[in-house]
Parts: sequence; C-alpha cells; structure tokens
Amino acid sequence: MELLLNFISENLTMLYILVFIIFLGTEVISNVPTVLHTPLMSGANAISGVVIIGAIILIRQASADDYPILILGFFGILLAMINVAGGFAVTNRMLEMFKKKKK
Amino acid sequence: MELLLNFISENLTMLYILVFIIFLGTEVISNVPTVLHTPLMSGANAISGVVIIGAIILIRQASADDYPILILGFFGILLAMINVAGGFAVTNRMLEMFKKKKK
Amino acid sequence: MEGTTTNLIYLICISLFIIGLKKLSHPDSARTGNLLAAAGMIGAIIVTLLTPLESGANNYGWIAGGMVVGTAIGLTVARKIKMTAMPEMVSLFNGLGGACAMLISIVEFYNHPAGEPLLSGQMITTFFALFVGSISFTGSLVAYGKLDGFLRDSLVLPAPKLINMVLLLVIIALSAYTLMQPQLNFTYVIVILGLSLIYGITFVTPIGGGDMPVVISLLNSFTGIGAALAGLIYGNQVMLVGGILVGASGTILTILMCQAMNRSLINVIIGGFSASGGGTAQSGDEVVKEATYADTAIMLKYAQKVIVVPGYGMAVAQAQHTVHDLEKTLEEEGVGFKYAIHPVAGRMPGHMNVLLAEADVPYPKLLDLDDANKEFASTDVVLVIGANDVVNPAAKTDTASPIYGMPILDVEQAKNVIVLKRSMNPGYAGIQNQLFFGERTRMLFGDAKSSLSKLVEEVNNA
Amino acid sequence: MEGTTTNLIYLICISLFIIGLKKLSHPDSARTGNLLAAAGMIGAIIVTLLTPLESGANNYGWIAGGMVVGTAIGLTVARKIKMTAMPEMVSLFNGLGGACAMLISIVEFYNHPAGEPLLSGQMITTFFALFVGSISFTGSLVAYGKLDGFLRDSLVLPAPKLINMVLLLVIIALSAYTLMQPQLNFTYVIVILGLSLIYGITFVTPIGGGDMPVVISLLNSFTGIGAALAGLIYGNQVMLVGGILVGASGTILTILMCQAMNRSLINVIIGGFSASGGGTAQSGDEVVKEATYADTAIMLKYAQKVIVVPGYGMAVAQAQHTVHDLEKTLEEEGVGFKYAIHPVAGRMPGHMNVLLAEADVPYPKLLDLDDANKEFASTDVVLVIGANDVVNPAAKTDTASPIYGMPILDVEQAKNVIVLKRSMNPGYAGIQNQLFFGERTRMLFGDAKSSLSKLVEEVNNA
Amino acid sequence: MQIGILKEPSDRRVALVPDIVKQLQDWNVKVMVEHDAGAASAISDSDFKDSGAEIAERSVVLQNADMLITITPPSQEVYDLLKPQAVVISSFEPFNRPEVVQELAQRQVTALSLDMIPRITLAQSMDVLSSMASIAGYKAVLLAADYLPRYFPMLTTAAGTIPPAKVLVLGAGVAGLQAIATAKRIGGVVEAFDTRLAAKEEVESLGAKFVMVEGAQDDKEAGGYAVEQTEEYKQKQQQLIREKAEKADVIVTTAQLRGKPAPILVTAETVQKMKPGAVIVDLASSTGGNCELSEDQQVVEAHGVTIIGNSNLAQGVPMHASQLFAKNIMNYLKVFVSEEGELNLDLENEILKSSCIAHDGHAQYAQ
Amino acid sequence: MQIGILKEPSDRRVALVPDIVKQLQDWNVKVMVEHDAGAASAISDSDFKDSGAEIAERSVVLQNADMLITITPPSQEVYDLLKPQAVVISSFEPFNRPEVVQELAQRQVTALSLDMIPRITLAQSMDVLSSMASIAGYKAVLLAADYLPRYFPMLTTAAGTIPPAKVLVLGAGVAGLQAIATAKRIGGVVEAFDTRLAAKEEVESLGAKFVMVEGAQDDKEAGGYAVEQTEEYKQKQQQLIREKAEKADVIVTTAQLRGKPAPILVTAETVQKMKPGAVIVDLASSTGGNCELSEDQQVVEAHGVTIIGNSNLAQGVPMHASQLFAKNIMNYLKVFVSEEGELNLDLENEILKSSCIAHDGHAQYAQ
Ligand SMILES: NC(=O)c1ccc[n+]([C@@H]2O[C@H](COP(=O)([O-])OP(=O)(O)OC[C@H]3O[C@@H](n4cnc5c(N)ncnc54)[C@H](OP(=O)(O)O)[C@@H]3O)[C@@H](O)[C@H]2O)c1
Ligand SMILES: NC(=O)c1ccc[n+]([C@@H]2O[C@H](COP(=O)([O-])OP(=O)(O)OC[C@H]3O[C@@H](n4cnc5c(N)ncnc54)[C@H](OP(=O)(O)O)[C@@H]3O)[C@@H](O)[C@H]2O)c1
Ligand SMILES: NC(=O)c1ccc[n+]([C@@H]2O[C@H](COP(=O)([O-])OP(=O)(O)OC[C@H]3O[C@@H](n4cnc5c(N)ncnc54)[C@H](O)[C@@H]3O)[C@@H](O)[C@H]2O)c1
Ligand SMILES: NC(=O)c1ccc[n+]([C@@H]2O[C@H](COP(=O)([O-])OP(=O)(O)OC[C@H]3O[C@@H](n4cnc5c(N)ncnc54)[C@H](O)[C@@H]3O)[C@@H](O)[C@H]2O)c1
Repeated sequence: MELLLNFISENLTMLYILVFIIFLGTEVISNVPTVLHTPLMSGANAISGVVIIGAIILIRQASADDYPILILGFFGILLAMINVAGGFAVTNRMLEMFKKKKK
Repeated sequence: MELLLNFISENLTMLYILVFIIFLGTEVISNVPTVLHTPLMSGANAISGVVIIGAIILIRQASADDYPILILGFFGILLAMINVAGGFAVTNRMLEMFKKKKK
Repeated sequence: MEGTTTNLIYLICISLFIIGLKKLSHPDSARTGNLLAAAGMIGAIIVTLLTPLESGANNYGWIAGGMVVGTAIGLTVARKIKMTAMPEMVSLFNGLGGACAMLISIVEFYNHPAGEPLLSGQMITTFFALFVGSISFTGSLVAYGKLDGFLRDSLVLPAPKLINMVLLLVIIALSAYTLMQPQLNFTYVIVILGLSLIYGITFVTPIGGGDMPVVISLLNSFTGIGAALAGLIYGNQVMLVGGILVGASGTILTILMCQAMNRSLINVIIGGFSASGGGTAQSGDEVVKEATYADTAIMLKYAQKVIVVPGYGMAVAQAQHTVHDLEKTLEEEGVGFKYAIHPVAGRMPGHMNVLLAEADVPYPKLLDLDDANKEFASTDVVLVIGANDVVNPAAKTDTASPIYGMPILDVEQAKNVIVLKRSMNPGYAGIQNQLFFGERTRMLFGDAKSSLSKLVEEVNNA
Repeated sequence: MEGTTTNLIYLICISLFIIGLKKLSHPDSARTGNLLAAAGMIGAIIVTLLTPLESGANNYGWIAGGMVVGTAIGLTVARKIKMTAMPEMVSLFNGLGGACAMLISIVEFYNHPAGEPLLSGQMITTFFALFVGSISFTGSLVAYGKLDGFLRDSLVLPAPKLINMVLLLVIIALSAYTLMQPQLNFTYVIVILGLSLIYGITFVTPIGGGDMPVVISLLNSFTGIGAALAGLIYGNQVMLVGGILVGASGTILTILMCQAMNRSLINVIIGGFSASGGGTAQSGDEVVKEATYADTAIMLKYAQKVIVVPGYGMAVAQAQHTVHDLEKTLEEEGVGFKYAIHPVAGRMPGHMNVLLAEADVPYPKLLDLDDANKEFASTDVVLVIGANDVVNPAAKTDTASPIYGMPILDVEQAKNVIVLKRSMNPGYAGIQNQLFFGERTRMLFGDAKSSLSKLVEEVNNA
Repeated sequence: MQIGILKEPSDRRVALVPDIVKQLQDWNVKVMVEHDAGAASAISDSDFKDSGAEIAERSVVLQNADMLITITPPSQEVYDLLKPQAVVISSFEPFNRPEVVQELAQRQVTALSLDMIPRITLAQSMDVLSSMASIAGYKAVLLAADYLPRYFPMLTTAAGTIPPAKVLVLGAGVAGLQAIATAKRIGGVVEAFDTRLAAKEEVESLGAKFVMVEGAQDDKEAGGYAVEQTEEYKQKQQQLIREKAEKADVIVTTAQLRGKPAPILVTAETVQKMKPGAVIVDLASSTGGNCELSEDQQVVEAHGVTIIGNSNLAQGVPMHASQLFAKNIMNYLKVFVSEEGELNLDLENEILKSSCIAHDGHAQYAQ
Repeated sequence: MQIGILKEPSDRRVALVPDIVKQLQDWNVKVMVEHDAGAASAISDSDFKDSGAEIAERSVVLQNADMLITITPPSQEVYDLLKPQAVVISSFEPFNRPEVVQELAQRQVTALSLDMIPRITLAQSMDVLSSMASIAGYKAVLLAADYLPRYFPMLTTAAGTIPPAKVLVLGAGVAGLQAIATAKRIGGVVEAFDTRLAAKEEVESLGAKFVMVEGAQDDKEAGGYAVEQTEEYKQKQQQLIREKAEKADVIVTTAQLRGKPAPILVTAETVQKMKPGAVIVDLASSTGGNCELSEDQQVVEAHGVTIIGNSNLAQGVPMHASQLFAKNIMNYLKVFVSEEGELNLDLENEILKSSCIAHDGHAQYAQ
C-alpha cells in the first residue's frame, strides 16, 4: 500500500494525464460511423507504432558494439517502422473511396 | 524567453494537462443539441463556481484575526456558494422538462 | 501523503465534472450529468475543508457561515424564480463566481509579502485573475439587467469599440507598470480593479438583448478561466482543471450558440450592432415572440398531444410530406398527433384533404372544426402551418373585421401555439392576426417545408 | 532545456494524434486525419532522433537501416495488396508493432543492472510490456492467418477457456516469482516470453473468422498499451500518451464494433462459439456475401449513379415512401437516382407504378426495361428492393427454368448490386436466383422498409 | 314557418336533405317535401319522413309553402300556385338573365338569389357556387377519364408501357382547382392556366404546373371574379393554349366572366390539332363555353375529340351535392330566420342586400 | 402471310394497332384491316394506312386473310368467307362453351384461343386475360365513381365534411388488385377479400386492408386460378361479406372460377341491406356474376343499389386496351411465326399445345 501510494504520489500528474487521455481517447472516437471502423482501426494501429520511439532510444543509448541490443533494436525499429509506414499508407488507401466526387 | 522556457519546464506536465483538458472540454460538449445549450451553460456555470475552493483555502490559511481577509474571503465563499448551489439547482429545474414521459 | 490522497480525490471530482458535462449534453442523461457534476463539487469542497494545512487558523466558522448563507440564498432563488427568468439567473450566478475570483486575487495582492519580487508567474496570474473575474462580474450583471429588462438596449455608448480598446490598453499597461515596480502599490491594484469592472460594463452594454445568451456563455467561460487562474495561484488541481474545463467547453458552447443563430462570435461581440436582432419582430407597437427550432422540437418531443393546423401556406410550401414525416417521427416518440382541418383552409374546398391524402396521412387523424375545437384545451402544442385567417380570433371578437362571424379554430386554448409562416404578411383576407401576439404564441419564420424539415431533424437529435 | 523543447514538440505530436483520430472518425475529414497523425509520428521520430542523449553511441546507422528497410517494406506492401486484403494487413502490421514492444522489454531485461532491486515499478512495467507485446504479436499473426484463409476456423483447441486461464495464471505467477528473486533470472524471462507468445495464439484461435475485425481492434489496443508501457519504462511522454490514446480509443472502437454486430465483447472473446457467424449465409454449396448497412450507405453516397429495381418485396414491405426518402437524400448528395420498372414486377400490371406514384416519385425517373438495360453498365450501384424473378439471369441462360425467355433487368452489368430481401427464399416463380451468388452482388437481409430506413440513416451519418 | 321543397324537374339534386330538415325543426321551421324529391339523390321519402318532413303532392307543397327552395329556378306555373308574397330561394342568375328580376317583382314574391350571395368570408358557408363548383371540378375529371379511350395513370406491363395522361385545366377557380387535384390523384400529369395572378401559387400549391402567360390584368376588387383581358394578352394566351392543347389528352375548362359570355380559350382550330380521342370538358358551356365547339348540355364529337359541354356537373354526384347545398341553405337561412322560425328580412344586411333580387314588388338587382 | 383484322361488331377495341402493324411488316407479315375498324379506339383508317396496312371491305379482308385475329370470337358467317384452313385467333373460352371447339374443328380452321395461353412466366407478355383484366379493374372503379351519388374522397368544406367512400373489392386477382389501387388513388378507403392465401399479402402490398376468412382452400397447382371452397367456408365468407357490404359505398367483384359459374358472393339479401345509392360493379357477370342480382351487360337497380354487370370493361378504355392487346398478340405470334413471316405451328410447344384448340379438323381441347 505504502509502495503504491508512493508510486502514485511520484507519478501523480502522470496519473492525471492518463485519466484525461483515457477520457479523450474514448470521447474522440465515440461518434465514429460504422463505415469508418476499419479505417479508424487501421489509423489507430499506425499510431500504436509510436513504440518505435522506444526502439530508437534503446539503440541510441546502446554502445556501438553491444550487438545483441543493436540487433534486437534494429529489428524493433524495422518491425515498428513497417507498422508505422504500412499502417498510415494502408489507411490512406482505404480512405480513397471517401474522396468527394466533383459535383 | 528564458523566463518563459523556465516557467514551462517547471509546469510541463501542467501544460500537458491543460492541453488535454482543453481538448476534452471541447470534445465533450461538441455534440450538444441546441435545446441543451442553456442547461449546459447553466451546468458549466455551476462548475465554474469551483473557485470557491480558492476562497476556502484563503480563509483557512488566514489567521483568525486578519479581518480584512476574513471578510473578503467570507464574501468570496458566500458569492461562490450562491453560484454553486443556485447554479446546480437552476440547472436541475431547467432539466425537469426532459423527464421521460410514461409511454 | 495527505496531499496525494487529496489530489486523487480531486481527480475523481474532476472526472465527475467531465462525465457530468458529457452527460449534460444529451437530453436523456442531462439530469444525471448535473447531479454528477454537483457531486464532484461537493466532494471537492469537503476534501478541501479536510486537507490538513501547514499554517493558518482554519476559521471554519467563517467558512461555514459563508457556505450556509450562500447555499440558502442560492437554493431559494433557484426554487422561486419563474421558468422564463432562468437565463438571467444563470447570468447573475455567473457574475457572483467571477466576483469570487476577483476577491481572491485582491486578497492575494493584499497578502503579497513586501520583499518578494513582483515580476513572477504568480503575480502575472493574479493580475489576470483580477481582470477576468472583474469583467465576468460586472459583465454578467449587465447581461442580467438586459435580460431582466431593467437595462434597456437603447442605452447606447458612443463609439463603444474605441472605448473598449482604450480601456483594455490602459489596463494592460497599468498592470505591466505595476509589476515593474520594486514594491506593490495597492492603489494601482485598486485602479486596475476599477477599470476592469468598468470594462466589464462597456464590453457587454453595446451588445443586443437577443445576443445575451451568447454573452452569458462567454462570460461563463471567463469565470472558468478565472477559477483556473486562481487554481494556478494556489497550485490547486481541481480549480485549475475544473476551471480550464469550463473555460474550454464554455468557449465551444459560445461558438455553437453563435452557429445556431447563424452568426459568428466576432460578429456578436465586435459588431454590437445587433441591438434589434434579438428574437423579436416588430409590427406596429406590438412585438411577437420568435421560437427557435430547438425549443420547438423539445416542446414537441415531450408533448403528450400535438395538433397541426394546416393552411394555404402548407400547400404553397408543398410541405405535406414533411408534415407527415414529423407526424411519424413524433408518433414514434409516443406523442399523439392530429390534424385540425378548417373548412376553408387553403384556396379550394378540400384543399387540405387532397394534400394530406397525397402524403398518406390516415383519414382518422383528421379532425373537423367542431371536434378540433373540443380538443385544443387539452393540447400541449398546436402547430399552425401556413394558416392564418382560419385561426384569426378577430372572427369572433372584431365585428368590423371582414371575417367576422366565420367559425375559426380556437387554437389559443392550447398550452402552446407555434406558427410557421414566412413573414408577418396577412393571409387571404388581408388582415392582421392577433393570435400571433398572444401570450402562448411563438412564431417560427421561414418557408413551412424547410422549417418542418429542420424541426424533424431537431426532434431526431433532441 | 532541450528536454523541455522535446517535450513541447512531443505535446504537439500528441495533439496531432488526437486531432488525427478525431478527424479519422468523420468521413469527410478522415484522410486529413490520417495525414495529421502521420505528421505527428514523423515529428515524434525526428525529435527523438535529434534530442541530445546523456550517454550512448547514437548508432544512427543501425537506426537508419531499420527505418529505411521498414519504410520500404511497409509502403510496398501497402501499395500492392488488394483492397479486400486490407484488414489482414492491418492485423499483420499490428503484430509487428507488438513485436517491437516485446523486443524493447527483452532488451530492458537484458540491460537490467545486476545489483538493482528487481521489485520496482520499472520492472513490473517491463513484464507487462513483454506480456502485452507478445500477445499482440502472435495474436495478430493468428488473426492474419484466419482472415487470409490459411488458418482454418475448424482448427479447434480442446477446452480453450481452461487452457487460457491456466496459461494466464502461470504467466502471472512466474512473473511474480521472477520479481521476488534477488537476481534477474533471464531464463525465466525467456520462459515467460514463450508462454506469452503461446497465450497470444490460444487467445485468438478459438474466435471465429467473422469476429476477426473485433479481435484485431482489441489487439491493436493491446499494442497501444504496450507502447504506453514502453513509454513508462523510458519516461517518454509521446509513447506513453500516444500509447494510452490508442489503448483507450482502441478499446472503445472494439466495443463499438461489437455493438455494430449486435454482440458483446465478452461474448466474442469468451464465447468463441461464433465460428460460423461470419458474414456469410450458406445455400447449398454456394455462399452469398452479406453487405452491411454502413458499407452500402457509403457506396451509395459516393456513387455517381444509382438505379433501384423495385419488386414485389417493396410492395409487401410498403417501402415505397422510404425508397423515395432514400432518393431525396442521395439526390441531395448529387447522386443520380433512377428506378428500373420491370413489366411484371409485383403481382399486378403497373404494381410498381401505383406505389411509386403514391410516394410521389416523378414519372421521368422511371425507366422501362429497355432503357434500364442500356443504363446498367454505367451504373455504380443497383439496389434490388424485394425483386427476384425479374432480375433472375436464369431467364436468359437456363432453358429448363420456368422463367426462361422472360426479358429481365440485366443488373449484373452494374458495378455493384445490393439485394434487399428477408431471406434466401425464392420469388413467385419458386426458383433460386444465381444473381445472388454473383461476384458483384451483396445481400442485405431484412424487411425492405426497415433496411431502407437504416440505409437512409447511415447515409445521413456517413 | 313552412318550407316547401320540390322534386327538381331537370336535376338529380334536392334542395334540402333529412339532416337539415331535422335541424330546421329545432328552429320551428316545418318542411314539406314533394313526393320522390330525393329519389335521384338516394334519399327516399321515408328518410325525409323520419327526419320530420311531411311528404305531399306538388300542388299541396306549393299551396302551403311560406318559403320555396329550389335548385334550378322554378317554372312559371309554380308561381301561379304559390302563396302571394312567398319567399322563393333559388339561383336566378340575374346577371345572365336580367329579365327574370322584373318577372319576379311582378309576381310579388320575395326572391333570394343564391348566386348573388357576396363572396365575403362570412358568407363562405352559404356559397352554393363554391360547393357546387368544387363537386363539378371533381366530376369533370371523372367524366373525362370515362370518355377517354386511354388509360389515365402510367402503367408498365408485360404488354408495354402506357404513359400517363396529360391534363390541361383552363381556369383555376374553385372548379378548376378541384379538377387539378382530382386529375393528379388519378395519376395524370397536370398543367393549368388562369388569368388571375394569384392562381399561379394556388395551382402550384396542388403540385401542378402553371402555364404562364405574361401580362395578365388582375383586379383585386372584383371580389374573386376574373376580369376581361387585353387583345394582345388574349393572342399570346391563345397561342400558348394551342401548343399545350395539342399535347393534351384531357382539357377541363372552367373560365367564367361574371355577367359576360365565357372567354373562348380553345378554338375550333385548336380542337382540330388535338390528339384523336382527346376529351374536353367545358364547365363554362352554359355561358357560351370556353371551347368554340362545345354545346351546352351536350356531348359532341369534332375531329375525333369528344367535347362535353356541361355547366351542371354537380348533379352528377347528387347525394353529396344535395347535402352541401342543403347545408349552404341552412347557413343562409340563419341570416334572416329567427330562432323562433320567424322571417326577419333585414335588407340592410350585406348578404341580403346583395342576394335579395325582388321584394314587395320591387326589383332589387342593379347590374 | 396476310393477317386480317375486322371491325369488332360489339366491341370498341381493335385487335391490332398501327405500331404493331409496322413491326409485323419487318417480319414480312402483311395486314389488311376492315374499314373503320379502329374508329372506336381513336385510330383512323389513315393511321393504319400510314403504318402500312391495307384498308378494305369486310369481305375482302376475310377472303384474303391467312390469319384472322379478332377480340370476340367471330360469328358463323365469318367462317363462310374465310379461306379454308385459315388460322383464327380469338378468345374462344372453350371451358365456358365447350361446343365451340367441335364447331371450329368442323370448319377445318386452325383455332388459337388466347384465353388458353398457359399462365407461365414466359407467356406473361401474351397474357391477354391479364392485360384486359388490369384495365377492367381500373375502369370498374371509375364507373362506380361515376354512378355513385356520392363524392369519393374525403372533403372538408364550409358546407360540411364528406367522409371518404368505402370500397369493398371481392376477388383480388389481376382486375381486383387494379381496382384496389385505383380506388385508393381516388381517395377511397379500401378493403378486399379473396380465397387465395397469397392474396392477403398482395392486397396489403397495395396498402389496402384484407378481410380475413379462416379456412380457405388453396391450390398452388391451379396455375394461378382459384379453386372451389367448402360449404362451411362459404358460410363464414357470406356472413363476413354481408357485414362489410352493409357499410360499403362501392363493391367491385371479380371472383371467377375457371370453367365454373362464378361464385355468388353478394346475395340478394345482402344487396337489400346495403346503403341506398351504393354501386356494385360485377366483373364476373359473364359467368353468372358474383352478385345474385347482377345481369350481364346491364345496369340494374335493386333496393336503391346500382348493379353494373359487365365482364368486358376493358373496351371502356379502347385505345390502350387495343394497344396492349395488339402487343400481346405480337408476342404470341413470335411463338409460331418465323422471322420470314411463315407459319410454323409446333404443337409440341407448351404455349401452342395449350392454346391451339382446333387444328386440321381435330378438336384439341380436353377439359
Ligand atoms: N378553402 C376555400 O374554399 C377558399 C377559397 C377561397 C378563399 N379562401 C380563403 O382562404 C383563406 C384560407 O385560410 P388559411 O389560413 O388556410 O390561409 P391564409 O389565411 O391565406 O394564410 C396563409 C398563410 O400562409 C403563409 N404562407 C404562404 N406560403 C408559405 C410558405 N411557403 N411557408 C410558410 N408559410 C406560408 C402566409 O404567410 P407568409 O406570407 O407570411 O408566409 C399566409 O399568412 C381564408 O381566408 C378563406 O376564406 C378559402
Ligand atoms: N406483375 C404482374 O402482373 C404479375 C402477376 C402475377 C405474377 N407475377 C410474377 O411475379 C414475379 C414478380 O417478380 P418480382 O421480382 O417483383 O417479385 P418476386 O420474384 O416475387 O420476388 C419478391 C421477393 O421479394 C422478397 N420480399 C418479400 N417481402 C419482402 C419484404 N417485406 N422485405 C424485403 N423483401 C421482401 C422476397 O424474398 P424474401 O421472402 O426472402 O424476403 C421475394 O424473393 C414474377 O415472377 C412475375 O412473373 C407478376
Ligand atoms: N369568399 C371567398 O373567399 C371565396 C369563395 C369562393 C371563391 N373565391 C375565389 O374566387 C375566385 C374565382 O372563383 P370561381 O371558381 O367561382 O370563379 P369563376 O367560376 O367565375 O371562374 C373560374 C376561373 O376562371 C378564370 N378565368 C376567367 N377568365 C379566364 C381566361 N380568359 N383565361 C383563363 N382563366 C380565366 C377565373 O380567373 C377563375 O379562376 C377563386 O379565386 C376563389 O378562390 C373566394
Ligand atoms: N403467369 C403469371 O405469372 C400470371 C399471369 C396472370 C395472373 N397470374 C395470377 O393468377 C391469379 C388469378 O388471376 P386472375 O385475375 O386472372 O384470376 P380470375 O379472374 O380467375 O379470378 C379473380 C380472383 O377471384 C378470386 N376468387 C375466386 N373465387 C373466389 C371466392 N369464392 N371468393 C373470393 N375470391 C375468389 C380468385 O382467387 C382470383 O384472385 C393471380 O394471382 C395472378 O397474379 C399469374
């Protein structure tokens, strides 16, 4: 309990942010029409590729000869980058059908 | 500039919270139907009475004989409390017409 | 540790504010939303009262006194006022909240330790709070006065834009100057306070009475910002976040309200020229009340019984299908919906019959004159759609009128009458209609078909 | 100071994510939303690359390598795949993101300084990240396989609920045990990793192919949480907030998707019984494709030309007014809307004429057989509303059919055919209709009137 | 007071119906009805009896009546049998037959002419012209549909598609508007034309198309009646109507000018150009007709076009026409019959002033 | 090949119209039309001539025709003038008049009976019964509205409110359904009744109310025709119809049983209880009528009710009836006339097998 309270008091503003972002995440998409479920999922998926930042930090912090980390980190970046680049590109393609026709 | 950056860096998470709350405040009411404009305004007004917290803290921190502060604080509490109590009550009355009729 | 607990509870309270606001924006959950927000507020107050202080005498007596008296006044006023007076009441309440922010900042100035540097985030914030709170205070009072009617729109300032601009510059300059000084000069603070209070008045005065709701909403978001600034002063999360929340949503609400009136916010504030644009249309000396689509929709949706009185205007607008849509929409809501057909409505015998049959309105829904007149007294809303002469009480009362003696539909007996027409133009008989100025009558100007489509839309949204 | 700048830019990037997601949920702004989110991501990556580090060799070569190769693969795949294969591609991508979170946590374990205490928030977080990332990885792969078709739904685990429960408990227990040790035992980490990967597989395998979109959405929110946990590990705001954002909105999206399918999330996950509930209805050996209201609505809204083929079913459902509503709604969107009237549609000569005239459809919108058949080839969407025999290609091809020789409406020439009827029941002639199994045909089962009202609603929303 | 009702010699309607007879009794007004008067309107003698009327022979009715109400003006021998100074209510059309006023005055009867009731709002409920015109407009279209060798609505069948009938309505007064509404109902595509400016909106208010001829004369002061038009206007109008007529399957004409012969809108030449099988129903035939070739009360065929001249179509729906007529009469009587059933002729009353055309030997009608 | 078309002696329709004549020519089929044959359908001789037909005297037509097409079966003297072995197409109704088949066989003509074309989908475009019934149903309501002393739609006027007419349709086949649709259009409140189970849905698909009698016999195999019902059912039905009839202003009956007399649905007693002025249109009168009191081809009045017995109402819309008829014929001819205009009677063909009732001296029709 002590541990928990301590942890919370350390990360109190983090907690505030967490709560607000959860509200926000919920709020922001709560009115999505059914047709956009898949594109939205795809877009959100691309955003979840933000984990690439972690892989970048990890490699940058590694020393230049720490090959296990470098290799793991390389794959991390590779995979996450596929997620990011592919994700946004696929979403964009899906959304092409929503292009306004010229009236 | 220095001052500003310093200020920001001190209150960075505050800033995050601020931005998110602004998003959230915007988001949360962006779909309000016209009919609810007035009640919503009234409800938000009642919430803005949260300034009463300031008046409470102010009085509590004052020494028992600091009459100028006590009197100003007393009026602060009085006015804000009218805002809070009256605000929620009025909102509630406005919303009475939205009671579901028995079908 | 207690700080942490306090802040955790504050977080819950803030969440209640957020959820409350969210629920407040849906008709079905609005009441719950209000209660949740109130619960959040009570929680925040209690926690604040109980959190141990490092220093200070607590002075619970003073606090209790203020709270008890405030609550008593607030609740009594809220219970007593008429439904129609609610907007001005909101304005008044809002002003009081602003006044509180103002008082807090005065106290902060007053408390400012002599030696400390003036040019700090803290002090800047306090000046802001003073300014915003003051505007909110006097601005709201002016808005209250305008709505209540004891301040006239005719009270016009010369060159209001100029006055406001100058005032604002003076306030900023003076504030900056005060902050530059080595020592706080309380006289300056008082002068700035005075100027800010005046600015609140000059800010609102030029704006027309019809725009007051928008202004109140704006001032409300000012109060929210004031609360947030106070929160920044005390490093208090619930004030800060709650205040910002109100500030943000209040601003959006203001914009939405402007949109609903087909105006821009700038137009409302800077313009100030709309002194006459306020929900009323003159005709001679008398004034008719205009309805809004939203209010009408809510009135219809929550009615038990609605009667439509179609007239020639429905035919001209070819609105019969749209009326039928409204009928279907409202019936799904459980509203009883009938049509009162006056024998000479339209321009040929059976004009309404033909059109309503075309729209597939079932025959049993049509009431003739006598049946309809029996039903109006128990009707919540009568929608007069492009009819005029056939609901003109002059036929009963004014022996000089060309329609004197014609039996009419006695719609004034109903609780509410909404008249859909394009203008104040008379109908076939060419005479004015006293019904339009009636106590329970509201006008919805515009082509009947488009008005009705908007109503259907609003009913679906509401 | 650089930290502040970085964090300020991160805040902007996060704001772009939020605005992006917001815009992604409206058809008109979705593309912009996607681009904004992508901009946010690029910004975050660049800032992360440029922020000075306290220690570390930067290793930009490795980073550039991974990024260039990853981008190349991602873009190529995204460009090459067929429209129909997109959902599985999303799943695959998502798995890769999960894998990255997994790799990061492995590295974290690997990096863990020998002396430091194990039982810290940091380590707990890392375990969580490992677990969540792994599930997301293998789970997404399974989902991909199911959608792509190389994994069969028939692949059934015995007692899947039990297996999952046991696995989960073992993973938790083992993690806790590992943390209790004075020294990190990397073997345990590997075992937990392995179990988590297996759990991802056993978690998704029992769920039916038709529910895969829901599962992907769920796994997507897992990846988001994984990213957030990684953010916590590095104290990195953009990962933390971005991850939570995806986690929260992904969860809501999952729930919304379940609601759209009239199921509960629990039902989908725990249930796992819906192996056959996937968007298809069998008839003999052949399978028809079902359309959803939403897809049909978007198809209609963004079409240039729509032709309705009404039949007896429209009459039975008395859907003529609703068809007319759809007509009006789509015409407002600039869609060309016509009706193709087959000579024997319905049950009496002129059946459709009578009904459409009742609904006030203007005569010039009605095409007769010959004119209609000329137009189908250039038509984007044909809506077959309760018609069957009159669009049955057997009349042209199957000499044994009782309707052989009857001229029919050649709707198969159109780009898309949507058939509204209640079931696979045949029409008057009592014969099956090959059209329903056609390449470009989709069925929308249900009473024509209610289907059409839902379509009108969706078109208005879309 | 005793009211007498006759069997109309040349009309299927009857001037009062049992419902109204019943109401009159509450007012102390007795009604005597000629044997079989309601037969053609599906109202039997016993229906009348049940409502309290007395059934009698024609001569008895006439001898006893203080007030005689007829739909078409009574013939000369009727007056011979009437009480002196009896009140006679009918549609005398003095503006078409000015001589009738003198005759009535000579007979010493009080003559109230229903068609002279002013078209003011208060008198709407007594306006026989409107209620009969409204039925006539409906009946005109039914009649046209009946004579038309074509199907009216659009019809798509295995044996080909039949296009909807094109209907042209000339004169959009009460009858014209009802014709428009009815034709639209049955499934026709309707266009209409009138000289009154207000007619455009009225026609469109029924969902039909208005045929616009520029430069019409309008007179708001004419009490709802149309005024004559300039020559130039007439030419343009002629031209446009010819174009429209050539495409029409059905033409219904209702254009009247009060006290003047009806304007010729469809010339012989136009008829010649029309489609074979087309039908013209001319409701203005009694005042000369809007179609050059129409003959009152007759169906003629010319150039393959059937031309029905009939200004009295309301009697084609005798039962409801009688009902509306009787209700109009009832409302009219309220103006000058007291609650005790006494006659109370106040000739200063706006309605009576206009509609009483002979009283106490004086002719009251001035053209 | 030469087709001969006569002026129908007792019918306003004509068997071919110019449009179809033109199409036949592309097929090398020549058409000779009797003088004035289309007159009653608003088709002049010159219209026919313009389309390529030859106009001739009756006897010339008959002497030259390889194929004679008539709407009503030709009279005996026609056969005398015809070429031997000519093809005669008409509606012979062998199930009603079995003797006709033998006569035709004796005459050595090839007789094709239009009413014997099977009701299969392929033959829908040749189904004269359907296209004529559809027009008849429409016309029946117009006729009823014409005879009705009442106004059909609801009407609220200053002189009172007229309720809408109540219409009861008995037999919801092709004609019945069209009657329902038309009556609804004009503004009536419609109820309908039929013994076929499918009829309920069909009636409701037109927005009308179905009158339900429990326990109907249905036969899917009867090719769309109704079958006879049990006694108990008939009683219940009688009872219900009486109740509905008493409230009805208009009854349209169309119930037929192929090869049997039409069922009596409206008894004399029921008629007696009906409202005075009500109208019954009996489309089944040629096979005895659905109303006990109806007489074929006559309008009778009984108990104040007008009863119109007419199974041939399609000729009341002669022009479009002819047009649909001709189109049906055209589609029928395609079955056995080659593109070069040669006769090609394949009696194995399902359609011909059923509809050819006499060929080469043999009677082909077996009941
Ligand atoms: N039924 C008959 O047989 C007959 C025949 C002849 C005359 N009349 C006379 O006609 C009158 C009928 O009364 P009424 O109440 O039906 O009609 P009315 O008194 O003529 O009034 C119609 C009203 O509809 C409004 N209007 C017109 N177009 C509109 C549109 N597109 N959208 C919304 N409103 C529109 C007009 O006001 P705005 O211009 O402000 O929109 C007008 O005030 C009576 O005076 C009657 O005596 C009746
Ligand atoms: N026009 C004429 O004169 C005439 C006369 C007699 C016969 N026919 C014959 O009737 C047929 C007409 O063809 P058609 O394409 O119009 O009709 P159809 O072939 O009978 O098909 C109608 C379809 O509508 C569907 N349906 C029924 N009720 C529905 C409802 N409430 N909502 C949605 N769908 C509904 C039915 O499928 P579910 O049950 O699965 O919903 C059915 O497959 C032809 O075979 C024609 O030969 C025509
Ligand atoms: N008290 C009332 O309020 C009341 C009552 C009944 C009728 N009215 C009004 O009076 C008007 C006429 O009524 P009515 O039907 O008895 O009129 P009507 O029978 O005298 O004439 C019929 C129509 O023919 C039109 N007409 C005349 N000359 C024409 C020409 N050359 N070309 C084309 N059209 C021509 C007239 O404008 C009129 O609309 C209508 O507007 C009606 O609404 C008013
Ligand atoms: N090829 C085709 O697909 C095709 C073509 C034309 C008609 N049809 C079908 O054939 C059916 C009948 O057509 P029809 O109009 O020529 O039939 P019909 O003229 O023989 O009979 C008319 C109606 O009367 C009904 N009836 C018979 N006895 C009755 C009784 N005692 N009480 C009440 N009603 C009774 C019948 O059920 C029928 O609906 C219809 O369902 C029609 O759709 C099919």
